[in-house]
Amino acid sequence: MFDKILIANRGEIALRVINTCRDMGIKTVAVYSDADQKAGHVIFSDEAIYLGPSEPSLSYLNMDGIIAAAKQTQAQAIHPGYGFLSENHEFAQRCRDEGIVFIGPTAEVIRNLGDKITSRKIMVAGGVPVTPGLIHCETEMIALMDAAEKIGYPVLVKATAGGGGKGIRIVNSPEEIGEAVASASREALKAFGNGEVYIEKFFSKARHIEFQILADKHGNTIHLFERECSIQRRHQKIIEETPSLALTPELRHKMGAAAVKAAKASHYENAGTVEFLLDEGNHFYFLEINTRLQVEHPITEMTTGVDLVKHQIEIAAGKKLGLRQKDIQPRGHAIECRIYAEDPEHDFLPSPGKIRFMKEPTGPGIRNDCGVYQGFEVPVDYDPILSKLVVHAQTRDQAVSKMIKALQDYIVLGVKTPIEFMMDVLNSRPFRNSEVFTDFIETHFSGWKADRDLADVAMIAFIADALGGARTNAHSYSSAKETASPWDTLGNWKL
Amino acid sequence: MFDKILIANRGEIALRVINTCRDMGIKTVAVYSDADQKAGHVIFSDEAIYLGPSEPSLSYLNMDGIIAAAKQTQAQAIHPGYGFLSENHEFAQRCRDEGIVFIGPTAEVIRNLGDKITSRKIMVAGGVPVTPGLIHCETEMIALMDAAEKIGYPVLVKATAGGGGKGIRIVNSPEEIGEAVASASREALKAFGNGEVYIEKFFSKARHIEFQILADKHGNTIHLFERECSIQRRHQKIIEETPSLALTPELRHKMGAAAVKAAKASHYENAGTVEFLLDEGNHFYFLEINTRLQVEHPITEMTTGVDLVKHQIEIAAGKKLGLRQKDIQPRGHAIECRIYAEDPEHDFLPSPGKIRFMKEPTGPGIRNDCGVYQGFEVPVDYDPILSKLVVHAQTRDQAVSKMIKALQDYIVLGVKTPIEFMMDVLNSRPFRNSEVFTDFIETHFSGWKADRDLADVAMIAFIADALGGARTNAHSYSSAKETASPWDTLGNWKL
Amino acid sequence: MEYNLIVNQEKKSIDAVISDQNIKVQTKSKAYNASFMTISDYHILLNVDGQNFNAYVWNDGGTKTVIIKGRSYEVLDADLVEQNSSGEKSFASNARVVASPMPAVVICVLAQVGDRVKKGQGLVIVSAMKMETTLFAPFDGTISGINAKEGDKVMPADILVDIEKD
Amino acid sequence: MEYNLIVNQEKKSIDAVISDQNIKVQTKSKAYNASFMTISDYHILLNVDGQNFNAYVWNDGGTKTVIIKGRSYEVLDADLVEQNSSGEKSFASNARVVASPMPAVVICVLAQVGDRVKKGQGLVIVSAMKMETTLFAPFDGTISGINAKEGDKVMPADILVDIEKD
Repeated sequence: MFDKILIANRGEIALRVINTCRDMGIKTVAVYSDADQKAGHVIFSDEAIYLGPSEPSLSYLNMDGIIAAAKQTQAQAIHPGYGFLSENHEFAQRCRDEGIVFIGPTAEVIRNLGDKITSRKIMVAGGVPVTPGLIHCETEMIALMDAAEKIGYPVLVKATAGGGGKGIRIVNSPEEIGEAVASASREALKAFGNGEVYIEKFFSKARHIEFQILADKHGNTIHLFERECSIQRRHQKIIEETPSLALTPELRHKMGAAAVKAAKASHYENAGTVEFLLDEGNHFYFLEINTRLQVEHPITEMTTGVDLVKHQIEIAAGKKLGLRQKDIQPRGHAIECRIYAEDPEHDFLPSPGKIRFMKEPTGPGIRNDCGVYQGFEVPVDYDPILSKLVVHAQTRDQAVSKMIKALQDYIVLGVKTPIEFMMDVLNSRPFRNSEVFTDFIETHFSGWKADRDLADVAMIAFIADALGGARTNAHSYSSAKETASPWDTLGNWKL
Repeated sequence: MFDKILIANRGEIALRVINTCRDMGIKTVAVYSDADQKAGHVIFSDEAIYLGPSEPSLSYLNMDGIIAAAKQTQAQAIHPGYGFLSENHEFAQRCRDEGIVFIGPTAEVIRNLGDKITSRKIMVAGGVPVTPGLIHCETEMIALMDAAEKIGYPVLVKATAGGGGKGIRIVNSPEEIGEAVASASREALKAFGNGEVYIEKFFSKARHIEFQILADKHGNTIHLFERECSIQRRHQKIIEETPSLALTPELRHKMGAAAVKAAKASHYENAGTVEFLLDEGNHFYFLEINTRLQVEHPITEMTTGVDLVKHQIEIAAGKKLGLRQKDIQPRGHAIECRIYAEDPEHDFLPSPGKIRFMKEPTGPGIRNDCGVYQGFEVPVDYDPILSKLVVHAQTRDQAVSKMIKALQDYIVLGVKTPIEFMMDVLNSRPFRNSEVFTDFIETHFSGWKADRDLADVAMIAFIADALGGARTNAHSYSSAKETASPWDTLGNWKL
Repeated sequence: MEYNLIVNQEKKSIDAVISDQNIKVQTKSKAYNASFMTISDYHILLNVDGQNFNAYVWNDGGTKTVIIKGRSYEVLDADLVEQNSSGEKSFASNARVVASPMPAVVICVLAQVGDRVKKGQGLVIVSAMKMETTLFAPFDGTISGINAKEGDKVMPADILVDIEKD
Repeated sequence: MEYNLIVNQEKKSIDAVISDQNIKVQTKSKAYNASFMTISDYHILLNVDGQNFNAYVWNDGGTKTVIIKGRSYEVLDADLVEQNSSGEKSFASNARVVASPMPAVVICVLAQVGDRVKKGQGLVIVSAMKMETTLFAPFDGTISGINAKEGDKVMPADILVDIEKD
């Protein structure tokens, strides 16, 4: 087993990995950028190595710097988390060349599956159904428009290297295709270093169902059941749950078998996720395999009792998977809400800034994988995820109630969050009835405004606060060095 | 189902019950004393009713006041928590007479089982083995000494109404018996309103194993497996775990069946715990049935996935138990550490005072049922429990590692805690080997001093803190009204 | 004492009689009897007609964000706002300019001074936290000034484009 | 700069050279290169020879409680202690009296002024947090004063019984 692991990531997922490493007695090395000097993953690692400026390309995407940090600290393995270099096959190869274990699949597997076109080809050959669309990249606008016409609008323009909601655009008519391609391509180029795009059918009334898989180096592959991830904004999941109410035991069995088949067809190893679209006729289509730990992995951990990060590390170290398919017996219902620094009343625009006060929800069946803390400055440079709030209960109804309670108890002052929005989604009749499709937010919560019925109590609080005297000036004790602006440490801002 | 429940308790257990009530959509009423005006259970209930002065007899043991509070707020049921009135049959009867549901067994069952003598008689008649000793109370010193001689020293002097480590004394020789009886009797009188005592055999090398039971009003009784509670100080459990490594599947089955038999013999209903002593020869003896929720109930919840408080409430409302014996399939290993305000380097003396800083451990598999918060004054008047820290993992080794990590991350400044002590216990060879008996602390940790090997780093922290400037004077921003002494609000202190 | 407050952009007048930790409040339609306790720097426990409410309050330069039961309210003193805004540009003037809704980096400027633009036309693309947002012209008009270029870091108060309305 | 510190009752001298956020420390046997960052009012992140240590510090009137990796250290400045204690009663005088080890309530006083008592004899029973503790005579002697009666609330500094040592 490894003595020391470097985590090539930041925020909540870096802390998530640190957590399991500490459980396993493995030392941890964090890496960080200028914006993250006081980030949680820096504070709670055993060692922290500075990478460079805040721009991802100079820090968390900086392969040379990360490899050098691993060598300097004698870390034997690198956990990439999600995003950044997690699905970068060159980085996986580079690690192997340098004698460092990359905790994930091999470079070949990542390359094949990371390219949506190649993976679609593998699945077609392996007998796994894929969504209608191109199985090659296309830059010619005329060819793209032809294909779109053939598939039928609406279609999706997708970056072959995309993921996490980035590099993806819905196109409803030929007029929109040009700007969609340009913008998806630019976004993907910036985020993943590859701007190639293709198109596939867009199902406006579909569910996003994914299966967690674990595969060791010795040919053992199992699935850990599904996650329902249909609630999305800007094509990024925000609420996930397991089990999915859309699956009958038969369909679940069939999709689980297809997921294992997809993993074996691609010679998969380590933890991964097979994503399917499920249409209204209960047909499922392979979307992609995410060759990394998924943001929403905790709901699977809650229902199966399995620590996925521990198995990732053990598999990477060459251990045999100790679990057989029949050992995986999910129990109860789990839900995750992603808490971003964003403003749901204004199109989910990011809301960076200093967290003035934070109180995390606690209690039986509540888990909050959190990367920030009171006093931390949420930087403008990265994905604005603050934490993943997860609950587990015996039934779906109980889990929904528990999540609403947890959201009510989650206090964040200083940046905006979707907490109220989540409460309303969970309380809504379509969610309660599990009528969740990928267009859920647009259909039911477009132009959402919070229903704030305690304005009178808020006014009383305003007055009580004014009467509190010294207390309300609490931040005045801060040293003179500290200022109210989140920007003064960030260099050449135009102010 | 009830709309509103009054919780006749305080601290972490009151908050524990509030948590489940909120999950179930039930409103909560807290009650409180002078010392608890700012206690967590007061803050996080829907309504809070003042009972009276801090002395328990005038507040949390004040039946009239509590019944009146329930009537005033139209609470339909009362949850008694543990301690205080939870095992008081008069209170259960009083609730019934007033048309309020008491969430627990009937007054008759509580009276029978609360009296250790009566319960011993019921078990003997029901064929459940009990510890050797008297089956009647005794006040005559000569008779007590005769009985002790017959059983053989050491013996235990036990209050028939005792519990929670109170009203119990070990007696090694005839000379000690007088003071032991007086002191146990006085303590029990004060805590439970009944000073009667008897004696039974003291097993110095025994394990304390208990079984959780659930029984509805319709004759359905199940057990939820065992808890190993052998690690005790002053006859009060401080570390509990499940499963017990001492039980073979056969013995577990036998004891589970005996627990259900004991419950049925006493016409038990609601949640309860059947306590057994297990001697070195694997013989088990019935000790008592605790007719309430146990402090250590969360470890059972973690391994079985069952919310015991929810079932308590449902059973009290007359619902059928939805669970059958075969539905209870424990998974993984859970450990609880009780975090008291106490000083383990000085005989676990209580350490009341103001919590200056607190940081709770969080992360996958960690639960902290906490009754206090940063800024709260832990009162001198009550049991000094701050929280119950619970972890759950796939194996015992993993659970132990996770608990040690959680303890390291649990920061409390202002009062002393047994956190370091717990870390050393969990790290010790006998604990790792599960060589745990009720004399564990005396045998292995008598005169324990913390092993503090980072004194140099502590000195560097001292210097760094001094260099921090304004920050280290953080408490100076408090308003003039606030003072450093925990006593100034408590009235007529002799200072 | 009368308070003229603005709660989530809505003006509300209430009358409050304060004695020690007790507050009697009269709104247009309702009366409340409240008391409060300070729990920590940002946390007040309110008792309003016998019901507990935990209020978490952050005072950001006069505007208080108040979170109650998971919902947040922006509350400020209307009288103070009037004092401060007298003599300044009114909020309405914002409609004549284009500003970034968040701290961001300018990715691309799509127009230049003198251009005639139509309502809804994209003028500037900014990026924050890996998300691109296009800023559109709020009405038809002529661009009279551009104060941003690619790579600039901008704040919500910064006016990136001035438009002379038709 | 030389620091004379007391760490958990043990005197230690170290030499520290401080520049900005960096501290070079020399103890009798070891040298450390450290830097630090303030995370919050009670939380300092130390980097000591490349390793992270989270230190949680509470300054209680000069004595700092420092928690590192779950273990707590009491650290104070030895020089300050000497200044403060010169002219005062030495700590040894505590041995002549009986005090409660914790804030508590007196349950029962078992002796009276003039009694001859033996070492280990119970003198006062106090109770805190529902636990009774008996305070014993620390040596043979004669009771010269009793300053507590049943029901009194007492603090650790309070002298409950004075004993004239034989």
